[in-house]
Amino acid sequence: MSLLVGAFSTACVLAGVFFFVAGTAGLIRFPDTLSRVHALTKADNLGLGLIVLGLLPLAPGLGAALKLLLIWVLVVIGGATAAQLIGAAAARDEHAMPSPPSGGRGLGEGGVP
Amino acid sequence: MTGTDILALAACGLVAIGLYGLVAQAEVLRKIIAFNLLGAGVFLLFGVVARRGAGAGLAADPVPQAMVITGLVVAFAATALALVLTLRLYQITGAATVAEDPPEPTAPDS
Amino acid sequence: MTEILLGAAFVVLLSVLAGLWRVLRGPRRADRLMAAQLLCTGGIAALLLVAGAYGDGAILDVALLLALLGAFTSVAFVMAARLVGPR
Amino acid sequence: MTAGLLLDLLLALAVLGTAAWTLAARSQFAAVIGFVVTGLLLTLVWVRLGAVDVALTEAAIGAGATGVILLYVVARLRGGEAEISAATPSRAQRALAALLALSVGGALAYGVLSLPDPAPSLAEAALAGTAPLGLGNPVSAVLMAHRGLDTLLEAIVLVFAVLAVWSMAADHRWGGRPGPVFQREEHGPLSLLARILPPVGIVIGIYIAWVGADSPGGKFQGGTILAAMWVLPWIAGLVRPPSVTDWRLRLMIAIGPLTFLAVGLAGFVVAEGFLAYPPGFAKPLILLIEAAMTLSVAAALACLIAGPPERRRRA
Repeated sequence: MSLLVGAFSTACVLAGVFFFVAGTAGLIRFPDTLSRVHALTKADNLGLGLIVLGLLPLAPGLGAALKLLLIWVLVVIGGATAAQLIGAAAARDEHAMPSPPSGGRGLGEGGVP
Repeated sequence: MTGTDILALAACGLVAIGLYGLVAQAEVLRKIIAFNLLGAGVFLLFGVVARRGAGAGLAADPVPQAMVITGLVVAFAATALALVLTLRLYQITGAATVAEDPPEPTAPDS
Repeated sequence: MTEILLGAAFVVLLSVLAGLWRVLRGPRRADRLMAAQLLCTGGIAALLLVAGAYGDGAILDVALLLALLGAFTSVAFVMAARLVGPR
Repeated sequence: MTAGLLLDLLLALAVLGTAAWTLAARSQFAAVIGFVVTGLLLTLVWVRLGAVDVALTEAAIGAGATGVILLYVVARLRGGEAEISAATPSRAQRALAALLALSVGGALAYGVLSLPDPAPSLAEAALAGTAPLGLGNPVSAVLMAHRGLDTLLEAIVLVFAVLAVWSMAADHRWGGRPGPVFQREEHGPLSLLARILPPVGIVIGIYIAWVGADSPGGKFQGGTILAAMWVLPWIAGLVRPPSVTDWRLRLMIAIGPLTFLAVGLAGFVVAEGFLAYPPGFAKPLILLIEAAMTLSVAAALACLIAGPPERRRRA
């Protein structure tokens, strides 16, 4: 592996890691559910994309490289669908019960009424 | 202390947590979850033993690993059966626990 | 390179676990549904980094399976949550 | 290997933390989420233990499929608060349970840490016994030859589990289609996913089952993916699951164990005994069993996820 490729990989992977950390920071600091969904999907998909980009030059063959790309595409598709559904569920919950309590009771508790 | 030792301790902790949940929780569904955690700990112990028994050019002993795969599938089948029994118990008696002295049976709402 | 990749996997996992703590606390069910999603993406990233560190292509298959079933499981969870009803 | 050691430590703490959280969760819904998260972390632990085959199985069955069936039961249970608190053990009983759990865990820890080093290993014996089969993956070789009887019985267990789950249906519901009815949303994101994911997923499922001969993978992992890709359109409301009296479904569930059993019995005639493969034909026979078993695992798991037959709920 040439020095240049190594530097490129390292830079991409580190940038990807940075986005994961940034996504977590958003997740912890954002006040409401919908913006947390937003922070989660944006940062994680971008972070994973950068990590995949960084690992591509290290892939042993074309098959492995295609597999890496397929993994990223699947995560983006699955993540987008799930985020959409979770967001819709959150919005519906909000509609059903306008003032969410901050404690343990209410919307958060699913199983036992 | 190697990484495998650390994971071995985690496996023992998982068995302890699962056992406690199995004994100390009332709801059948939570008992099933705890039992699965206990099982995961036991499987992990198999994995640690397999890792220790690395030999013949392999990263780990394949025999315990194959047994864990068998065990995971059987555990899933057993869990599915247990869950259906739980659901049926609830549909018939309205009970979510297997306490000795069940309260007045209430009709399930659906 | 191995150490860098394993270290990166460590940081990703640490960050995901920190997020997990936030998400599992709730208070809404939607927050908790995000937990599986979050750990799935983070776990895939960690697996890819470990696979790169050891040059083991088989670990990529685990990541592939996780990506596929992660999408399925998240969706199945949201639909089950709908069956529970808005609470 | 400092980074690797740190990773192991983090994983161990995370697994224990999420497992404890699973028990402490206030709602059953949250407990199931905690369980699935623990399962996902365990997948990473299995990779760290050099057991990629097991990691695939844990991710597919241990976390994914188990989590889904747990959640669909939670969605229908409404436990009474009073009944549960009446049945919960007292503080003293729980302390005793904690003591029991701690002593069992401590004894196990002592036992596992004082194992001889290097540990006794069956790796060489297993490799020697399975080398003539021509399978590159030692775990698959052990599953199909060294411990073939276990695998056959496990395949039969799955069929019995499906029978047991189906027989839980009330009599008047027999013959219906399993599982709850989901609303179909023609233009929603779920319909889109349920249309584009299965073609890709089916290819990946067959791929994982196929590479099982030479690298981690196999019938159970691949079969679970196929089952998930079958269940996804049910959840999206695009198709209904087949009725439990459908002979094609029954054939699919039984074909794998039947093929396995037939090859096993043929061993009496053409080889040394039950489940012995005739020399030279081992690999084609194993591939035949694997193919039939993948189909059966997929059908059986899909039926276990769907549950007992139910009539369409009258609105």
